[in-house]
Amino acid sequence: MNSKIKKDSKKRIFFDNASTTRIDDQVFKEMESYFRENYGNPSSLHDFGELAKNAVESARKKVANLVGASAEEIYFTSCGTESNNLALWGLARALKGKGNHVISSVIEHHSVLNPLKEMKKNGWNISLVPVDKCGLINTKDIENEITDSTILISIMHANNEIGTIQKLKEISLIAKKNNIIFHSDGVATAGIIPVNVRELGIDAYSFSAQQLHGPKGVAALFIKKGTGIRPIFLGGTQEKGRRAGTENVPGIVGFGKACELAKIKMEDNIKYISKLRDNLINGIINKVKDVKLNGSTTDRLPGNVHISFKYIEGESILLMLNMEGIAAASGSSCTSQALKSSHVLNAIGLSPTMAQGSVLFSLGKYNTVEEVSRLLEVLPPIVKRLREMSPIYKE
Amino acid sequence: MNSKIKKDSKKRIFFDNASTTRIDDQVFKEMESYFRENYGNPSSLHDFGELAKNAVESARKKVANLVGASAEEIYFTSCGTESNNLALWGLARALKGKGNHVISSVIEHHSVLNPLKEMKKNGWNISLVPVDKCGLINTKDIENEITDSTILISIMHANNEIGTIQKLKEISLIAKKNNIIFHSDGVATAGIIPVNVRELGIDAYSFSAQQLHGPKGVAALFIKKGTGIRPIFLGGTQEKGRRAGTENVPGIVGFGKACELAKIKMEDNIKYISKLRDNLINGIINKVKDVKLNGSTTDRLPGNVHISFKYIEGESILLMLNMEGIAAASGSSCTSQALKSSHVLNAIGLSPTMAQGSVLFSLGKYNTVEEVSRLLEVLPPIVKRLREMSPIYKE
Amino acid sequence: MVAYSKKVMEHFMNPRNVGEIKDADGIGEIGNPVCGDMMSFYIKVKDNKLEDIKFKTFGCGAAIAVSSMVSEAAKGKTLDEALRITNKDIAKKLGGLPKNKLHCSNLGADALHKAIKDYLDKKGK
Amino acid sequence: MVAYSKKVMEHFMNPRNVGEIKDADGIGEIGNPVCGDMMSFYIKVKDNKLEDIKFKTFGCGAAIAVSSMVSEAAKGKTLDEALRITNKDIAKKLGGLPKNKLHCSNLGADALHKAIKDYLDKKGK
Ligand SMILES: Cc1ncc(COP(=O)(O)O)c(C=O)c1O
Ligand SMILES: Cc1ncc(COP(=O)(O)O)c(C=O)c1O
Repeated sequence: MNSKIKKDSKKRIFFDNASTTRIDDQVFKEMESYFRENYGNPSSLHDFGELAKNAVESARKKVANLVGASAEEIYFTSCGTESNNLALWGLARALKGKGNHVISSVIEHHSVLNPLKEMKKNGWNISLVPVDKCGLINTKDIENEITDSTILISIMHANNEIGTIQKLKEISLIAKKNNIIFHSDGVATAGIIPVNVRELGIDAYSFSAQQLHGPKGVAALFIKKGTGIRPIFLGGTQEKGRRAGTENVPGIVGFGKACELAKIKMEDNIKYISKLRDNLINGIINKVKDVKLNGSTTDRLPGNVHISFKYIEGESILLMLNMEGIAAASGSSCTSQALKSSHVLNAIGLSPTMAQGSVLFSLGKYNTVEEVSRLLEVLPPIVKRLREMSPIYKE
Repeated sequence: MNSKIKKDSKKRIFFDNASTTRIDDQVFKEMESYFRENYGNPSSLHDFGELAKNAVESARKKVANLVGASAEEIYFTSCGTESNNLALWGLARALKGKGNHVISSVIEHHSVLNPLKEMKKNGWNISLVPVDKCGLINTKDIENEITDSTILISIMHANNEIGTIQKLKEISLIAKKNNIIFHSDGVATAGIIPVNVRELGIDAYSFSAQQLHGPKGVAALFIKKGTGIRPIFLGGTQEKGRRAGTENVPGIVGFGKACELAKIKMEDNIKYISKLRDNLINGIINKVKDVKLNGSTTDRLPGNVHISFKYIEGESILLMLNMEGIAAASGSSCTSQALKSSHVLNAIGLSPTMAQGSVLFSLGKYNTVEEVSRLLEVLPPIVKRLREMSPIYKE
Repeated sequence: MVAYSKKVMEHFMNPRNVGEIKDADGIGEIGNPVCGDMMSFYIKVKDNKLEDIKFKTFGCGAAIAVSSMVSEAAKGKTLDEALRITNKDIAKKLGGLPKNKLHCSNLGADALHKAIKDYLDKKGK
Repeated sequence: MVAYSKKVMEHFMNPRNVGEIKDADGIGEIGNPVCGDMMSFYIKVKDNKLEDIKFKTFGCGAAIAVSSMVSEAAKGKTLDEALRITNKDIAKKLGGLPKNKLHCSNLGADALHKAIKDYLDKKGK
């Protein structure tokens, strides 16, 4: 093992862009002055405050523009989890008079599933539709769950693990026809593939800066004009009373810049990253036996390479890759705090062994052909070593 | 009016440290690499993740150290408002089986008062104790409100407007004697004056980075070990499940550094800032007739100068000061989004005219003797001009 | 930060016609410090025209700018013309006012009209 | 990030005694891939001592390091001594294990003991 590579941070390879992304230098540059000089509170009645306020409002336009919304429909939050919690609790409570039934899916992020679980304890009726082997929802399943008391549908745009992109437009038509509010968790999607909330017919959309080469600690919830929502945090009048608390001004400025860059470069990035992805997928399939690509071959995020390696376990693969300076993720139970394998992998019907042997390589705009080549060099011997150690391996 | 001063950002004078503070250069420097190179997600199983995780845990120690807590008792949030909302909702719901009565005060920040209002609508019983003319709570009033169903007392440490510091130790003794959980909003206090949650006998304490020369977008809630609390955000297992969502790593790192610096320099800063404060108070009283210092002369934050100028209104004072490049705040109704004058000023029995004429100059470690002199030069003519315009002014 | 127009700031920093008229023909007072703003308008009338206007105002930037603009807009006008000046005119002339400050423009026009009515009442006697 | 000790990482990267023993005197298998980890221990016994030990493991870093450490700790020991090796011993020898990985050390000791019992059973027949 080449420990030099591990030590040299410049040479470390980040194939874990689904967990977070490296900030774009231009984004950081844009933020800097709002830390150091223009540090005012946007609510304040002086130049420091005005500068901060203007910066927030200018960022709001850029963030809105990324998803085809108007600025007044964007509410800043602190993370994707907050956006999802605000959407679910906020919309459901605002709609309480109309009914108590919410439809979502089995492959949502925990920041959707866990609030729904809690809502269930509080008397809400929750239906989770299944997915097929590729992770795709059959929109008929949603239609079948609708009752008179259905007030909210929440379906994620693209799955953060297996990268499957749902058919939101079809779902929104169903929602509209039945007069149901439609929220989508776009944390894994916004900034990666084109999103237009108007064309998609969405009422609320969560997305986060750190997933699109922006800073951590800031995210947004799009709420369509005229849609009622109850706040979670109460306090000051920030964000029109829907999200109290002093604004994270530099974070918001960075989010704005990151959205602007993501929008401008979207097509180029998709082309570039998809090509890397396909090279990596093909390379692994050619070089390693007994592997399986999880997710969809057609409706797939550009950077998503989710592979199961038969006979071996994900955490040990990650550790060995890490010794080579390569960062990736896994849906193995051993890598989770709760020691449960990924609910997404269970939902697509992956066998427990294959779920244990899953690795997610998530690619981004900063990855290179050389990095993919290096992974393809390093990965086969690691798999070989671990398989030789495995009691269930049969050549 | 000298518009050169306004334009030159270096020469602008910031006397609004109660609204937010300028980041310390050392804090910014510490954060930088966690934006640009060590951008990993602390939950990830590789070096990027490990670096981020270690940074968060090292910051947690520093943050804990500022308030005399242990690291495992610190939970990171996104702002003071979130810490207060989490404390109130979280503690109250955890204690629901024991009773439904909460005691707080009339001068709390809106991020305490507004959640309490909402709790009232949801069946909780809320008592707000009054304050005296200096903004001080009579602890007897708290004692008198206690019933068998009292589960929680929430009293702010120092008031962000008039700077009055409450006698937390006395209150905590009462709480303890009656087996009641005691939360304090320390957003205006932590990093400014010494705080030791053990000595003070506090169970939960909110404080925020942006108030102590740290970054915006990060705050903390101290929760004493063994104290039950229900989370607001549900999702991942971050912060031991008490606050889901990917950690704002650079923000947390900056918060840690800011706490460390605040702790080291506390005594010096207090001495330095109190002297500036006293110079400013005496200067104003000497140079301007018909003014009143609000708050307490003894139990007062080192940087707080809260003055009412008779016959004139706060917003116009702020605007004229701003034209001179000086930033301050006011409790005037005209400066508030809701067009209500400060509830704190009403609570200390200030007449409506005097509340309208209030200005808060809040001083910090970056202010200088020269800046105070400049304010004392500029302020009297502004007051004179506005008084000459005022229909209620009598010489 | 209150987003005042340049025009508002210009009138706020250099208000026209500040002062009192000792032997005013009409005086209009409106508002009080409790609700935030207070304005007093003093007028001199000659040949049915507003020969002179002065004001004193306790209040925010908008209140002072509105007072100034009202005095400027009304000076030299006939009483009828002056009575037809609306809060909307004033807000418009000032390049707009922030939403939560629109009430200030009401006060300004009302105070002027009160002063004119005071004059007409006195004359009527 | 799982915080493994240096010792764990060293055993994980360079595990001792990996493999099978074709004509093993005893075999112990424990766990299954469904619950995350699976270990197979093979032993050769001579003069009541563990002359040789080999293992194969499917599992996380801790599971592999534990297997390696168990094999190293038991090799050359008498059966009685080997039966007295506990999961705590192994975790300790490894410089500790993260809390949520402690179950791996149980598996390691159990698999070894199972192999010894397999040998004793066979011998007893
Ligand atoms: C005493 C006090 N508590 C709570 C808060 C809320 O903090 P934030 O606006 O950062 O959420 C503030 C804000 O200034 C404050 O002064
Ligand atoms: C699809 C999806 N939704 C929500 C979240 C939650 O975001 P955060 O952890 O930033 O709060 C994530 C996090 O990765 C995600 O991938």
